Amino acid sequence: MPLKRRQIAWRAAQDLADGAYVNLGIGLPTLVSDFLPPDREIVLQSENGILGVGPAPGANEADPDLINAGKQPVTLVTGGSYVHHTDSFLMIRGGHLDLALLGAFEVSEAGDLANWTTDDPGFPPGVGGAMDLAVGAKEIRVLVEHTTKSGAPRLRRQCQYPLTAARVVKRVYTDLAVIDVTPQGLLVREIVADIDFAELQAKTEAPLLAAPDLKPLVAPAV
Amino acid sequence: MPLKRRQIAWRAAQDLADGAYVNLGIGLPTLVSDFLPPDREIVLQSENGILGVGPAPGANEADPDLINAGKQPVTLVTGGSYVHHTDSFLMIRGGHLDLALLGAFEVSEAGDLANWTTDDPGFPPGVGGAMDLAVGAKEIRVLVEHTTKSGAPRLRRQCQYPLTAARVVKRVYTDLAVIDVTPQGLLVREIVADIDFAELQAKTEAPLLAAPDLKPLVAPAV
Amino acid sequence: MIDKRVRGLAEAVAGIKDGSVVLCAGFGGAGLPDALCEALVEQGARDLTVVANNAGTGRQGLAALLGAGRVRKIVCSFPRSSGSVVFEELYAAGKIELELVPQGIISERMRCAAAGLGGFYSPVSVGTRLAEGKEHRVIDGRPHVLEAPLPGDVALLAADRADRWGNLTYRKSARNFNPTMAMAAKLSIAQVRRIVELGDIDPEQVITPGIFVDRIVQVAF
Amino acid sequence: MIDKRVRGLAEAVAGIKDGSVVLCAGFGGAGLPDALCEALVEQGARDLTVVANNAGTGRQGLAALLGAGRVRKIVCSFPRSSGSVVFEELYAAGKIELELVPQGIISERMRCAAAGLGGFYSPVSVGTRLAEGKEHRVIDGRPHVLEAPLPGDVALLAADRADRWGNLTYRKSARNFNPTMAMAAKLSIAQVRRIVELGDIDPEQVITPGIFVDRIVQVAF
Repeated sequence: MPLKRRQIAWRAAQDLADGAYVNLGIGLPTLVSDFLPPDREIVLQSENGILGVGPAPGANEADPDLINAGKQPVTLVTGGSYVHHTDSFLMIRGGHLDLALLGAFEVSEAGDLANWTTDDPGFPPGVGGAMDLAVGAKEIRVLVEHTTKSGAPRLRRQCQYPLTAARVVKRVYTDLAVIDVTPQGLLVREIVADIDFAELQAKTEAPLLAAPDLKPLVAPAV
Repeated sequence: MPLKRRQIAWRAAQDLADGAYVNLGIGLPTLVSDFLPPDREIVLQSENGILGVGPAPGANEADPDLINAGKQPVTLVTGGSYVHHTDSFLMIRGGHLDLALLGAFEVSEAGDLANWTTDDPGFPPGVGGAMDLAVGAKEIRVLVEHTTKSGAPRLRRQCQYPLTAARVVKRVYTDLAVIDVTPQGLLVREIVADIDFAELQAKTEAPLLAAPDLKPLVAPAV
Repeated sequence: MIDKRVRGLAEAVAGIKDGSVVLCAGFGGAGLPDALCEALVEQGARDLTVVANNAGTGRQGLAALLGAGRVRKIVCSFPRSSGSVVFEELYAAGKIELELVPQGIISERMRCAAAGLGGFYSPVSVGTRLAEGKEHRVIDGRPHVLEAPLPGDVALLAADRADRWGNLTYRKSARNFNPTMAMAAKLSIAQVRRIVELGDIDPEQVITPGIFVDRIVQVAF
Repeated sequence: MIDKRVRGLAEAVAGIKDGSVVLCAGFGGAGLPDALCEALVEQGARDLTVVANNAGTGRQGLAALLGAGRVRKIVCSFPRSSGSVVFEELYAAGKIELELVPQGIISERMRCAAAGLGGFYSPVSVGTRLAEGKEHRVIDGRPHVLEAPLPGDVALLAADRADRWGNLTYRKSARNFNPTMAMAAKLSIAQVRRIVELGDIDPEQVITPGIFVDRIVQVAF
């Protein structure tokens, strides 16, 4: 069974180190905040000047002055703080974040990231903080469904969509697998139980390598 | 009678506009803070992150954490605030100060300023914030004794000492005169009563022009 | 005496000229100078270039200024959001020019102008469409692009507290672009929730020192 | 659990390597990490490059580090001040290299490194001896010089309050270079007067967020 979106987020959350400073991209990555391991202190950063983003507020407790980069109401954890936008992007661009978990349209086998525009002529383009995050955090990991709704692969030899940054992605969490970007190519670390490696390759444009200790990708029903 | 140092400071203080943001250089310019016209609010900035420097503290009231750029204990006025060094120099370099009143070794007829080193081989050089201030404040005025102790002129055709910045000084207050740097040359606006224009010129290397409304330079005994 | 309080919104935006570059603060729904934007519609300045992270939502604030046809060009990181209908219509009709800039680079370019610097080299956008036409330079083995300062003629700001010297504080994530825009414009105007006595704001807690602020006006928002 | 408190000064400076670039905060007598400098003498690292506004006074703190012969080079805006006897002796004897940098440019170059940028153009020092050998460029009719980022391996800081996440506040003009140096070094170490409970520092009043701080140690100073 492919993972559901919340399960992808759960899986990515399991890899977060105690004490890590992490930015969560809009959409699927934002769900990671629901699954932070309770035995670790992980500090979430938001582009709009929050260090220490907490859970969504309770009903009627939302403060319009306290929102995350996705414009959703949030809270601040104990120990958190506020900075202005320029200092927030100093954090982002200057290598101060241990990790950014980002969404993507496509990732190439070299780790190129395309996550800002699909060139849809019906919409004006928007880049937000995607390019700053992609070159600035110490490590970039991507959360994405393995294929588009029409079945087209998102893990490509080369990205078809305009790049956000070249050679930056180190790991990809999909609904089917956990895959590392290595100098040798895409290395499958974990795969869901009910598809085999050949099926995974069929859904992936870039060639895949199997890790010697390839493991099952399992996630609880969350 | 030439003005005393405190009288030069008094004279410079009379020209400060209500609401002006002003940086006072180390030495003679620092004395200006003793003569701020009481009917005007003038905000003094210090390089080390103080906006709204107040008078020296009373005896036994000095706080070692509150010093000015000359490392002397000061106070903070009501409405003042603190910033870090980088923001302080953003203020200085970014044209946010209306005026910097600086000391000098020499000023040229073109407004070149030499105030950071005399190349004395006995001492290591120090530049501090002199170059940042000289190019950054909206206007630069200099307070200086008209000649050196040995009688050499400080207002030069060209500076003999290494420059701090070229073509920045707009007005010079000395113990003998108030002189504007104009496209036509040095224009004497005020002169002390007991010397005449020829005597002033004799103490000045650069040629002087007399303002049509040349006035006496007078200062109270302060 | 320094007193940056003005009597109302009309006085707050008085004198803003046609063709001005207007820095418009806020992110999402927080820290938006909506009242000032709407006053600027009344004031009438046109042919404006607006710098803002988002391109307005609904019909209020920046969207009202856009909808009134006063904005020739917008410099923006993320123009489209839920409710950015006014911008989307103008864009589709070719009635507004869009300069898309990464969010951190908009902010850093304004700071560069505020700091009196001539430009900076940045690794952001290298190898992407947004770096096309920019000067490139390899520094310590890493390619960079040259980014130019982005100064404003006017900044429209929203703050929480102010005193008559123009010292400002903000609440939570409503701080966002406000402090940088305040520093980067020749004329900085803040709508504020509360005006307090001089000295009521702890000197250690001033976020935008008054030197960067020219006019303050109290409004409910 | 994030806990940046260390047990004492020796642990605070443990692991600093020979040849490190050490950013040393403070201006005049305020905000000086004297205890950390003296601990670094005990620790033994040598061949250091120190970045500091002043070159130490008396025999304590930075002057002790200089006096112990551990500093190969100092990057400084104003090395000489009343009491800078140790530095002056080393300089006269040719035993220390001096790179003189305008005060605002030292600070801006460290911020440039902290912000992940490759360099910036500045009008400061143009036409002076300190611009000799620098790349020049005319921007909008005004000459500028190119300034490089100035990152540190280590920052030695002095703050007032800290919590276990490393959030810092300062007192008055003791803030000075501390926040910028905290951001510009790979390893940032703060001596602090008081360690308070997490949450005791108002989130709006944190001056240096804990992300920029690696170790804190409480000392009386």
